[in-house]
Amino acid sequence: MLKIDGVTRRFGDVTALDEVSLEIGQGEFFALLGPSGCGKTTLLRIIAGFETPDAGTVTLDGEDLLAKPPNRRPISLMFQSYALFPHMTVAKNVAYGLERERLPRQEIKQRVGEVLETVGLSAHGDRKPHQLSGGQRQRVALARSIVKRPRLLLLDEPLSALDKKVRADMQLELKRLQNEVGITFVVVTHDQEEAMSLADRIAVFDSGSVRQVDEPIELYERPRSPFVADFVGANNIFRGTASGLDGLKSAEFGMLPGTPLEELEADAEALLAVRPEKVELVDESAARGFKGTVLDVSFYGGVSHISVEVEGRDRPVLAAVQGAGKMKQGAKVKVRWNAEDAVIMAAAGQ
Amino acid sequence: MLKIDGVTRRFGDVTALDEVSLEIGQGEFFALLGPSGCGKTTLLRIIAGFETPDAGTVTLDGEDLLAKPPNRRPISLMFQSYALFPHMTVAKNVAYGLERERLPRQEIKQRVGEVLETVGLSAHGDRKPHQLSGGQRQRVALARSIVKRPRLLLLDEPLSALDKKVRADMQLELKRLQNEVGITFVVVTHDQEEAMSLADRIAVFDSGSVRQVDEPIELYERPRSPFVADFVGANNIFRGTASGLDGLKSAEFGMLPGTPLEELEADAEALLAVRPEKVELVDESAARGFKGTVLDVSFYGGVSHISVEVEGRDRPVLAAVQGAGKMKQGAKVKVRWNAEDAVIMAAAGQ
Amino acid sequence: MKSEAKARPASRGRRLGAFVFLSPGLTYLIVLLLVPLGLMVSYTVFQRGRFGGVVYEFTTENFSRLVDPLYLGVLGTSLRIAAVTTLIALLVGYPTAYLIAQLPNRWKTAALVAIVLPFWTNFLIRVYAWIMLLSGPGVVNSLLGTKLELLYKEGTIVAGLLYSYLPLMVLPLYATIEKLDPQLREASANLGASAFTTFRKVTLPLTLPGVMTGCLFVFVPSFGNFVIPEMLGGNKTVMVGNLIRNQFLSARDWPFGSTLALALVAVLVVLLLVQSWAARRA
Amino acid sequence: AAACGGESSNSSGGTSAAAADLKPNADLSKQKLQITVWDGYTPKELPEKAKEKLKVSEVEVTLHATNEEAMTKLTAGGDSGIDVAFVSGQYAQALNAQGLLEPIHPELIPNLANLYPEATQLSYDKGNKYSVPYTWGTTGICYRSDLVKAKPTSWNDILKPPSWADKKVTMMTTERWLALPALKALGYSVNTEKDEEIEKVKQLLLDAKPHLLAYDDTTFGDRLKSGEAVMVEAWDGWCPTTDEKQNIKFEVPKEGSDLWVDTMVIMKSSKNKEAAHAFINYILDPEIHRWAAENINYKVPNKAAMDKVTISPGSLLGIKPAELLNGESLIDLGQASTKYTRLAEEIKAQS
Amino acid sequence: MPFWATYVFLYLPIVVLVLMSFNSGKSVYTYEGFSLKWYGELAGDERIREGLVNTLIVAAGSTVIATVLGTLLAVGLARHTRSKLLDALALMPAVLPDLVLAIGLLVFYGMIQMTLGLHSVILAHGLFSMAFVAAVVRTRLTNADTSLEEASRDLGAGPVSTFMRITLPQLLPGIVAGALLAFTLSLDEFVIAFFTVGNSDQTLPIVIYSMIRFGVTPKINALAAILLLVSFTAVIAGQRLTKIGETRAQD
Ligand SMILES: Nc1ncnc2c1ncn2[C@@H]1O[C@H](COP(=O)(O)OP(=O)(O)OP(=O)(O)O)[C@@H](O)[C@H]1O
Ligand SMILES: Nc1ncnc2c1ncn2[C@@H]1O[C@H](COP(=O)(O)OP(=O)(O)OP(=O)(O)O)[C@@H](O)[C@H]1O
Ligand SMILES: NCCCCNCCCN
Ligand SMILES: [Mg+2]
Ligand SMILES: [Mg+2]
Repeated sequence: MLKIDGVTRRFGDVTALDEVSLEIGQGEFFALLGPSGCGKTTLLRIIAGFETPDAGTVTLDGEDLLAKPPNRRPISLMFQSYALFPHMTVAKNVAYGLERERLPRQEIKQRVGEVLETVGLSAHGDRKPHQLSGGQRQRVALARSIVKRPRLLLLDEPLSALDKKVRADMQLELKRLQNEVGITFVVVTHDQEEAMSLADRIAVFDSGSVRQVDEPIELYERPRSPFVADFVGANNIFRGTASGLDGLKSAEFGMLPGTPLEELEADAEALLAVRPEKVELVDESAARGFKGTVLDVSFYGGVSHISVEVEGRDRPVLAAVQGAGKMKQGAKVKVRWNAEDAVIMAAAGQ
Repeated sequence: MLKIDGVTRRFGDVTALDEVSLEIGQGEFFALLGPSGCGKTTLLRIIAGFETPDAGTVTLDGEDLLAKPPNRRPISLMFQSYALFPHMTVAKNVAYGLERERLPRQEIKQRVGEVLETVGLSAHGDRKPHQLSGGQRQRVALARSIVKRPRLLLLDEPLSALDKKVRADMQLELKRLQNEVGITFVVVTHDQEEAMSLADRIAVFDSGSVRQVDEPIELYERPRSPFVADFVGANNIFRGTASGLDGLKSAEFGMLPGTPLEELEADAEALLAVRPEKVELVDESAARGFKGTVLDVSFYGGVSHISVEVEGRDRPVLAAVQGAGKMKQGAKVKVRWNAEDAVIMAAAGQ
Repeated sequence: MKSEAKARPASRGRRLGAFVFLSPGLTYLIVLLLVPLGLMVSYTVFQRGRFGGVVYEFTTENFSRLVDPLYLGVLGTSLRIAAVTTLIALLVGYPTAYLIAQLPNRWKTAALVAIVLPFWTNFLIRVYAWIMLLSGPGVVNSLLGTKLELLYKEGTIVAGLLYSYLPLMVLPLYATIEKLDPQLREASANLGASAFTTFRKVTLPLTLPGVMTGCLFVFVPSFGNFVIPEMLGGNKTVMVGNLIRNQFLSARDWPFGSTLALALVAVLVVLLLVQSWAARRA
Repeated sequence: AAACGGESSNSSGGTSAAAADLKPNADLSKQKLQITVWDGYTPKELPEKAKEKLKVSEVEVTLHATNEEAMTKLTAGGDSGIDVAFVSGQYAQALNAQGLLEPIHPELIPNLANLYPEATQLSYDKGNKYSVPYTWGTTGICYRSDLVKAKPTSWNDILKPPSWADKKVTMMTTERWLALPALKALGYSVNTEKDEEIEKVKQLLLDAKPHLLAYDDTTFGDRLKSGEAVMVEAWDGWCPTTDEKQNIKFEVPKEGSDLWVDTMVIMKSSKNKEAAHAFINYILDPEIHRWAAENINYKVPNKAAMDKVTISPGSLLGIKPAELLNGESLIDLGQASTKYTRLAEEIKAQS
Repeated sequence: MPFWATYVFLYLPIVVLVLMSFNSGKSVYTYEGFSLKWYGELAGDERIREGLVNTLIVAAGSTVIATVLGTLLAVGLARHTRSKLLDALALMPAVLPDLVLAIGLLVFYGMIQMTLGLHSVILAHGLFSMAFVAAVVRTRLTNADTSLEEASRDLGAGPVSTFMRITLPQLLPGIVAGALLAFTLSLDEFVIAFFTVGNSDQTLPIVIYSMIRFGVTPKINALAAILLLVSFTAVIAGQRLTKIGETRAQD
């Protein structure tokens, strides 16, 4: 439904967006993921009409969006900082958009009531925003955005201001809501976990360009470039040269098991990425794997992160295990993983 | 070494601290964990001397701390915002405390040099704080605090201002440093993961009172009250009545397996808490467990969270599995866990 | 407030600090502000000496004179002139401040300094400039070849006050408008509001504190002014300021002058109270 | 205290305390003089010349714009720091009534003998007990002979200006002179204290207000020159009759006018009273005093000086003392003066 | 275009004023040709020169008082008391009409029989300037981080050394801005000076007042042009100074 085609936007000599093209389908929950300053907000602002691209087109169901002023676009934007009107009550905030459509009072009242019910804030309609907690504010912002029944809802870092616990609840809620109201969601975030847990598809951005568009699991397990591999979850990355089907030739560790994403020339420089949870730590005496020393065991509740110092590498290898790690600091171990759990890609991409 | 005894502090009708007693040992890495507004900062400020308790005593190695003004206490406080002096260079910031002791110039220079070496900022001594990144600033603050060789170092949310990636690095660094300098650390945080990954022991606070003091794994696996169970990681909590050794009688689900933490009277109201990663989802046809429907599968990278809607419960049951969850939304499953993985506690605690 | 029952060293230090920092300024304020104002207030119940000065005999006559229609009329005129000035200043100042706040950062400062700059030349010279422009043989008339009578009207006084105090309106307005989160305006547009509706429903209500401050800053000096009515009003209009000045400088009636000054302050205090009441209700 | 008003009746200063003991031969070189005077009312080089002549250690002159300004400063503080002040007669009277003036020691001012005899019998201070006259004159109508259709002869010409003069006349703003045209037009005394007379005056002035250009004490001469005004109420000395174009004339209306006197007084607080007397004596020196007449166009009450003055064409200096004395001398009215303040306020506040 | 109109309104009279200062004719109303003679006359006017000197003395004196007392007061109010009353009191001289302050002081000086002079104006200007300095410095203090001061205490510095080494450097830009404000306010102040100055000394605004009252003269135009030039320079220099101060404080 939303089609972004060759959109470019420059600020002075910064190119915030560089020929970005994307297609987002009806009813999709789509995430824009990328590091700070990569142009995510700029893209949202162009879609919402607060920024004009230097080149490119944006259409919604075939209709040119760029020709319309922001207040005429059937799009709602939920601001990162919520942008709730501080002088209006919750109910007034939510009713604001409907009042602009000059709907009858009765209908406004009813729809506001319904949406507040949906976000669980029926009891708080008379409060002012400053009387609410962060999570409640976020829900008001959401209610205000969806009450107009926009065709497209844009959310700019909707959860970044919340603390961990509230955030987890909110993520669930967002997903539930999207299911319920069936609106197309585009959410911007720099948190890879958030993107993965929320979205149907993710576009990974870097310096104004789209690097990969994929479903979360695909993206996580088969990153197509070192940038994506590194950005999407903490990967252990090894350098070496390609060597046929299932391995990377490494100067320090010999042959490391892994699966190439694409066909690589033999002896081309390549990288191998393996996720911490795929890394197995076994007894020193084991046959396969290379040697290391446990540097630190951090219990994160649920999982423990074990960092293993390995000769020939300046960064420790990270392994994640379920539950409290049974390893002790200083223990001698062997590190290994299966070929199908590691990806090998060309180094040139970086 | 640090003994806090019956410390109470009221602000108007808010009781920020309510007869708090704690003992912290020499060389320990101790964390104060609790939700926002529970009094953590107030306690640190009392120890550092910026706040006076209404009742109670604080002694350091038997010596009354409260009688001393802040500048006479052998304690350093690292502020949440770092509070680096913006008009002084890094070296000057670090030297500030030593200069107040009127040490010879030569010695000051040497000790500043050493500590900057320790935190890896030798090359940045001449910079001003605004020329540093967040992580570097944090290290300057740390250097400034430890250069005086305090007997006790207090850290108020030392990492909350940093972003995720830097934060993980910093956590490791903090632990390494504490090992190296051997000072007693007391760190305040509202992030349960941070507390668990950093500290030797954790005190969980709630509304001005200490709820539980324990080692991380102990705390995580054997929370002694519903509050702690809920706060330390997302727990699935079930209500029911105690029923002898290894179970909770629940009206909706019959007997739920679990281990009581303490002896409970039969038929006393009780709660059962089980961690998502201990919850197993098995085929509908399995013998043990109760039925549910998969509501949502969130892939977090590494782990997936599966929420399962269960009749008779308004909140879904959360299960965590390694890797991408293979469950599909809408699948019919049975939910189960082992008795040793769930704790049963008295409901009165809440 | 804290309960500082036990005088711990920290709190004793705090009290010493309070003394060290506060006492010089407070002493100054007490001696040169409170005592003089007290004295002035006490004069309101005494009598004028026959040849000036004060006779310390109690009287309420000053207050009964105050409610004389003549003086009430002058108060009314002053209120009207000050209110009209303030209103125009607001109508001119708001869009100006708003537009300055929209400028790119490096132009903002320049535009703002340019607003304040005339303020840095002498107040009297700026009033004089208007005499030069508007008087019978003045620049305007000689350029237009007309003989319009532009000076010595209430309107001229308003123009002079406006010219003198407009920057005092623009500055606080700018400060609040500048602080206003631009996302609120974007949110409003996003919800379908036109530019005008956004202004009426979001921008204006949120900048009301700046409006209040600006109005106060313009109203107070306009209300108590005596120089501008004298120079631009051809002495044909009397404002409270002129009355007070005359009581002190020509009638030598200090008690009544003090009473008028007290009335001036009282009117301002009432207005302030009304304003803060309105602000709290909003 | 300065702030406590005297309670004496008008004329010849009841409360003036006993004269200080002054030594005619005091060493003036240890005294210095601080003088306050209207802007442009004394020669620029007066300080240096007086210092040289009197052999005092210093002479400093400060300027005030109006009587009121001077009065505020003289009556406000303790020691104003002023030795000799120039103020108009009725203000001298008020100052004396408050006990702020040093009685004049005639023996220290031999040049008093130069004064016209009339100038020693002025009603605000008969016998020059606490003030010495510096200039005197009257108030009349100053007009543009080329712009008026008829020569003004009556105060009513200003109060009810003919249509060609509508909004082209000014009156003075200081209360006593504001009232003067109406008082005289109605045939009352300029010193009247009668409420019913003042009420009538008020009506007349209120009727006149819509036809005025402005109330103006200081720049009426310029307004005539620029043609902005055609007729103004003016003090004789400030009516620019000697302007090169020679088209400005002065007329004392037939109903009569006032006699105003600007005087020199010595402050009781002065620590340099001998030098102050010597200074007044120096001013009364014919050679010095004639400067005033020749340069500021005000007549001086000094016969010896006036005899030396060359009177230029158009100058009003020719008016003789006897003629001047037709004018009614303004005196301070004490409590009743507030009636005039109120009158002026009522007129000006009317819109 | 109300935006530009505002600037036209603000600048037109001033521009005309400056243009007319180069008039060779005697009239202030009609331009007859270029000349600098009014600047010459101005330079020769002793009263204006003295007025200027007196004004500078008053401004300097009152600024010193206001800066020292205002800074202390701001620190005291922000850090050592929570009294709303004292806050209001400190702000009062800035909010009260100047005329009320002027007569209050006149009455007071009369009461204590103080001889009026430049010193009485300095004291008077110090009063309202102090309120402005305190207000400016206070905003800075309220925005400033108290944790810096606490960090200093924590590192072993006593209250005095903390004030000197941490608080004061942080406040410097605010203090400079406050002092500049005080100085310029005093330079321009007329009403209070008019009531509280002695006979013997006059400040420039008072000189200008009596000059204007005795009619318009191109000399005043010349004075206006010069004042404008000085203000321009001062404003720009002031901005530079504050900016330097700010970067210093940050660096
Ligand atoms: N109005 C602007 N003027 C100049 N540069 C801008 C402007 N808006 C954005 N930029 C620049 O464009 C780039 C992209 O900015 P954008 O806000 O889109 O990043 P982002 O991906 O949203 O980052 P973040 O995660 O930090 O919010 C940045 O380098 C930013 O500095
Ligand atoms: N100076 C104060 N005056 C009044 N109330 C205060 C003051 N300081 C703290 N409080 C109150 O005391 C309670 C505890 O505050 P404290 O700052 O210790 O919380 P915290 O646990 O550090 O919270 P957070 O995680 O949000 O920093 C809060 O309710 C707070 O509002
Ligand atoms: N420039 C001299 C001013 C003299 C004013 N004299 C006024 C006379 C009426 N009192
Ligand atoms: Mg962004
Ligand atoms: Mg805290």
